Amino acid sequence: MAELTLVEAVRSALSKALEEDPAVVVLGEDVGIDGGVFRATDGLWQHFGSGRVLDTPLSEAGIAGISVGLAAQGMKPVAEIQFQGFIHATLDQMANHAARLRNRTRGRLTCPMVLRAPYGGGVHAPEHHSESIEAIFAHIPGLRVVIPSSPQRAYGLLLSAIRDPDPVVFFEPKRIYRAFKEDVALDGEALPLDKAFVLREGQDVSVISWGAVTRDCLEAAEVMAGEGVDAEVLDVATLKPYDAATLMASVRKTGRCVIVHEAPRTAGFGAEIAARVAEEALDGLVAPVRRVTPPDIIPPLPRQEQLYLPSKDDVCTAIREVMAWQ
Amino acid sequence: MAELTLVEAVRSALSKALEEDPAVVVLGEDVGIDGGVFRATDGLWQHFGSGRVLDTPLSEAGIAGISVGLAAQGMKPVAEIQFQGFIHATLDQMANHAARLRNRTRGRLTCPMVLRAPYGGGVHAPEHHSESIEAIFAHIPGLRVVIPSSPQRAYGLLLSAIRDPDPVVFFEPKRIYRAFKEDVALDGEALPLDKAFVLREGQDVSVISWGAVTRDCLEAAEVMAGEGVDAEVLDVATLKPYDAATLMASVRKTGRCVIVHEAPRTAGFGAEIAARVAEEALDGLVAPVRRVTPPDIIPPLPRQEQLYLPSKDDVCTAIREVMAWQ
Amino acid sequence: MPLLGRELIGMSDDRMQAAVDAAEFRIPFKRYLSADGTLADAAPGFASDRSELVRLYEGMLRTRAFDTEAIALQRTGRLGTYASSLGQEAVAIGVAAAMRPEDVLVPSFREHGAQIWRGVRMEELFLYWGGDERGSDFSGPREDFPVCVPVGTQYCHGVGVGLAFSLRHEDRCSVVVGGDGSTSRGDFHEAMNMAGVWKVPAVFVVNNNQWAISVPRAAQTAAQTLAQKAIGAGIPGEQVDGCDVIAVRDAVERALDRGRRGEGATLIECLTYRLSDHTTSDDATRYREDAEVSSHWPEEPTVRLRTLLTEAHGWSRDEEEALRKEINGAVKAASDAYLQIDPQPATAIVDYTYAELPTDLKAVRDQLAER
Amino acid sequence: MPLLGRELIGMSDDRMQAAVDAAEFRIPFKRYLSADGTLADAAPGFASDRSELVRLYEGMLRTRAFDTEAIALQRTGRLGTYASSLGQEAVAIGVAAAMRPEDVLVPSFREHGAQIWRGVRMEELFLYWGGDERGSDFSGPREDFPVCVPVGTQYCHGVGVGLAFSLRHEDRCSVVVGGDGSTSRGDFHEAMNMAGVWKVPAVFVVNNNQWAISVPRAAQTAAQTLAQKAIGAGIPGEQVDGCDVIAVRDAVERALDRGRRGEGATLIECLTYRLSDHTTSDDATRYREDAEVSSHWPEEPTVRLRTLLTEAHGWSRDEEEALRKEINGAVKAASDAYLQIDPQPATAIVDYTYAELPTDLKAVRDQLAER
Ligand SMILES: Cc1ncc(C[n+]2csc(CCOP(=O)(O)OP(=O)(O)O)c2C)c(N)n1
Ligand SMILES: Cc1ncc(C[n+]2csc(CCOP(=O)(O)OP(=O)(O)O)c2C)c(N)n1
Ligand SMILES: [Mg+2]
Ligand SMILES: [Mg+2]
Repeated sequence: MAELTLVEAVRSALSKALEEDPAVVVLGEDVGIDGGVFRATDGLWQHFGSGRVLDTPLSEAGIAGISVGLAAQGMKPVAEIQFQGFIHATLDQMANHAARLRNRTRGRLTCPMVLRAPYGGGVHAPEHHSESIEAIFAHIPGLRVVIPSSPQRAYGLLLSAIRDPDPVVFFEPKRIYRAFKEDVALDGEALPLDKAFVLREGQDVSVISWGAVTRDCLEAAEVMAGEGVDAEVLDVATLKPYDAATLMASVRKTGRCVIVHEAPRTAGFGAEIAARVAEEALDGLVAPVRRVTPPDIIPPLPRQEQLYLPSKDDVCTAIREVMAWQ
Repeated sequence: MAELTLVEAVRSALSKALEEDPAVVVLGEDVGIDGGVFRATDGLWQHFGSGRVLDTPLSEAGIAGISVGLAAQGMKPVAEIQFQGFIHATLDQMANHAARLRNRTRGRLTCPMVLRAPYGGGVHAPEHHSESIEAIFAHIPGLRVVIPSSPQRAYGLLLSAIRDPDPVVFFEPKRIYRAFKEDVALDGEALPLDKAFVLREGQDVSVISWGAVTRDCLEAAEVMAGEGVDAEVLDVATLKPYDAATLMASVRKTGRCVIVHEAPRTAGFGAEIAARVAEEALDGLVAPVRRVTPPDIIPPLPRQEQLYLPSKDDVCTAIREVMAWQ
Repeated sequence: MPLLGRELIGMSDDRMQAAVDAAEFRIPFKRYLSADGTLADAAPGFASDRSELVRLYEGMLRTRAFDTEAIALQRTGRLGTYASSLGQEAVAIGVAAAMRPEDVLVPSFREHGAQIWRGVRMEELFLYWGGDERGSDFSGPREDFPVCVPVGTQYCHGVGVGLAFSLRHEDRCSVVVGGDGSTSRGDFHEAMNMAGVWKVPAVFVVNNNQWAISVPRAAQTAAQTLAQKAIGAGIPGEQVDGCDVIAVRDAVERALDRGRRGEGATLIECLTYRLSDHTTSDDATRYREDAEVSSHWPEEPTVRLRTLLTEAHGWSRDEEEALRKEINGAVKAASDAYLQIDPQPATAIVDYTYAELPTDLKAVRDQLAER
Repeated sequence: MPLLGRELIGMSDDRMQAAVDAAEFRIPFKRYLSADGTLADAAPGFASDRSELVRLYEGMLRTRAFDTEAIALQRTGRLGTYASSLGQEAVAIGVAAAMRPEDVLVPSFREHGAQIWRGVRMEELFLYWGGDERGSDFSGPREDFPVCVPVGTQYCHGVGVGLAFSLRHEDRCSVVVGGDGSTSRGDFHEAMNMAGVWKVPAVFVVNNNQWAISVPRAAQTAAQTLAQKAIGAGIPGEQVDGCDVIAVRDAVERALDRGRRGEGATLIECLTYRLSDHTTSDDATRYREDAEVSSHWPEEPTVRLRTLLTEAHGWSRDEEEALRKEINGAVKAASDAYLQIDPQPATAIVDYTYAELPTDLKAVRDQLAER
């Protein structure tokens, strides 16, 4: 048991995986001696050596592509893309190869790789450093998309991702890399890749999110508790495939659904959950679904970033709105 | 006025655009002497010369990237990606540059480019030739995403796309490239980039789709008419930004909504429309929304492709299901 | 040895001068068997071994017969779009003959010859091109990659495979094959560069058949050779006559030796000519002259090897006929076997998406199972 | 002239031999001003012109002063993450001085010096690095690209810009700058290759400062020089001492001349050294030795030019002081002006997404306007 930040939990999971499975290799830009620009791989190169932790050239497409080759050979590459804003170049390899190697070869070759990247805004980062494009990956059959929202879940989910026999895209909310600490059992216990987490039970409204904004949702729930509203807060955590059963059960129970994410609204992953509500949980729904998201705009540079990100207040407002329906 | 197939209408629009605006250049793999592998640019190189119609090296990322440079200089590049399955490599340029050059420079530089690609299945094509990933592009702020479903709309919408001052991604449903002919007025009249088309008016259920499957929806509507069901069929046509007003008005009128698309279900663009229904058109909705889509799987190779694609019968089944609710 | 940039910048000032050469490079070209069937003295040892030559000849003829049958099947609606390797058989066979079974082939979509040589059954290849995924679940070289359609993406796979070998200290190499067009893709360069940095045991073979669909070699790149694209990655590049199976095999063997010795990757450009259309969907008369095609027939690889066999090794008309008969029989048998293969169950469209099916897909599968 | 592959394959058989060279290349290296301030005889004309040298010197000092102020602003919480060009000022200034106003600069994120030389105001640059989009709506070179953060993506833009010039028969060139790390990206190669095919008037300048964050040049590529990466694209590549502003300017001028003459693109590798951290977010002591950094200080570009000015042109202490005073005053004034700039209205986050706002965004805008 250790008190860890989210980024420390990521590092602990990587370390555990390197230890337990000789097929695991960590690779990416600056993941070696520098320990990654967010220090997620700090000390791993020193401990495990350059045969297990590889600094790559500045080649995102290549990093994904060689990971496919490594994985087809039974290695378990865990590749880091330095920021999600630079992950687009991997999409060709991820969609056209990683996601379908098993299917194309009827299981003869498989692709047990993990592609990690910090994502999201709120850290006053330069241009192209605040993107949130999880929905794009969640649309690709054959991939898993996982987003932890606490140190414990980061540790357990990353271990599962690495142990999983299929390709997993793992997005780490950088705004909460160091925002808080949590006791993490470093016992190598993995968390399931097909379960949403109920972070707070409640009867009146289901607040569904993932990543850094789950924290704002929890805070909003506390505020709303003061106003007599009992919100249930859910962390989707594994967006692809996602645990619709748990989410829909909650919405059926509360009759109200607020979905919160950091990505632009249109065709974001919130749409998928709302669609599922419209298909499966209409019965008993007492209010329209509300999505709390940025509008369809480019993430602004730091000075106006706060106008873009959904805030605790935005979540409260949405909850109040859906509570107004009876 | 001429009787044209969809691919001929595309060619006519390209020809018209090359004629009317010297800034227009057509570029891509095999678009020159060969006229494109689907013949969408047939004869253009011969007529307009190699200063207007450029065969490029086999470099999708580069095609998108140089189009950004051309467009920033006030040219109007109309680039072809030979199949949508190979468009992933353009995403970095499209999302990180094309979509945001205007925003990044507060309008100093702009990006009036069009990226065309045939998309979708149903033509017994080889591996990687049947994808349908419009939702990925529709999630990117700053882009327009346009998909015609008839020769007339292909002509009018492509002209608008080329004349538009912002980047437009234009996906051509290859299954209906030559499936039927339509009278097209070759008068250079453009169609709006923010309007959904009501292809068939009806009172009982709104059937919403785009691309090749609109044809199956229309046929399904005819079948259902025989069963006494009056279906309204809508073609979204411009997915980003999309005309939610027209779609929601229809759903509010009919109280039932069936969404049909060729892309895998999860986080497909159908989710966005269903989400909007859950937000804005719940009132008066008498049945759960239904999405008729393939499951979350890789498009199968030709022998099993028909198991993947939504069919007229699938649409009928969905309509019958929502009609069962009163 | 070229000077390194870093050494230069620290170069003492008395040696300072306005212009020196930072580096020099040469791209060798090799051919052992000329178009008229003459063998050069410098040819490698196996080129004098009759049985080796017959093996190579047989491989090329089998490839051609396979292509012929595939096109016949396509023309009669029993196969999908197909890419023939007519005129380029020496690349596939030279590559495959140089490799060891435990090496891994990462092909593009025009190396049926290499796949067959390595043990992929012809009916499996027909099955793939016939639109059935089981064709990529082939027997024989179980670790080889399937056909790669997205041009150029395969190079990185080869680097990953080779990197796995070197990380595990295995005495194996990967061999990637691509076309002239594929050298314009960024991933080709990223792959070579990474292979250079890590000295990955990988061999990159470019089948420069002078065309990428309608785009001729000269419109694909201004580089005088494609082999010189290795220079930017700091790995050796070499050009061979790709219609000379001896030169191809020799070059790939030497490159594999380098890889196994821990000296890293190599790029080999094979100069060939695409005698056929790009695929069965293509009509090459739209963009190239028949005369150009005819002018390349005299260079094609099978005739020149047969001339050598005949003139230097007494290859007889009877032997030729017997061989062709055997091959045609085998191809026909494979074709018949292919046409007999039962369809996949409907559930197969779902079954291989993940190792374990997620809930939603399980439900889909159950529905499909009921059909 | 190297032989072309196509010529080779048609080579008559009597010339056939086991091995010839298909092509040969050399990468020249140029330096005119040595680290001790000595000028080579072969130096270009402008290198004897006092006022030209002073202009270059001034540009480099201004760049350094700008960097210093930017870091001070960052350290005091008034600027975002910032990438200094310490030690690499000769690249920015050499490039900018060689360009004409009507040429277009496509920078990466370390060429403030070039941007300022070309007329971008320092307060605009502070504004950009301070997290405000208006900093990229700069005055002066209105057609220049803004800073490019996604490494390597800018090369293709430069090719598009140059292609526009040549399609319109304009007598202009684009100049793209990137780092050593950027040469590993596929788009760098795709860009050079296309520029080669179409003889695009573009100049690619690589500031090889030996590091890409923590990755040293030797781990970035096995190529002996980065200039040789031009060879694969069939364009000339050249290496210069990037701490010699005369060599940089001369090389870029010659490349621009080539471009204007219709001879196409050129790659220029400038050997420099990153004397600072990667950015203000980086701590380079984690991965490189102080001793390495110190060993490069004697090569830095300003001192050697000052030595030349002093020894050959009687540059005085007074002149030096006056210049520094002027520069520091201008930088301070820009910094003050930057800190006075009013924030953008909330609606600005929406306003530039499209030329005309779609319905949904109009509604968002209206809400923001009410704040
Ligand atoms: C990334 C990508 N872009 C485009 C295509 C369509 N396409 C298939 S083959 C081909 C030409 C390939 O040329 P080359 O690499 O020379 O190989 P060859 O066909 O001559 O063997 C093209 C453009 C593709 N399959 N993949
Ligand atoms: C495509 C991409 N990948 C990663 C990054 C993160 N990053 C920013 S600068 C940098 C290193 C760049 O090195 P180099 O090209 O040598 O330029 P330098 O910083 O030395 O000027 C990296 C990895 C990025 N901005 N873009
Ligand atoms: Mg070719
Ligand atoms: Mg650098």
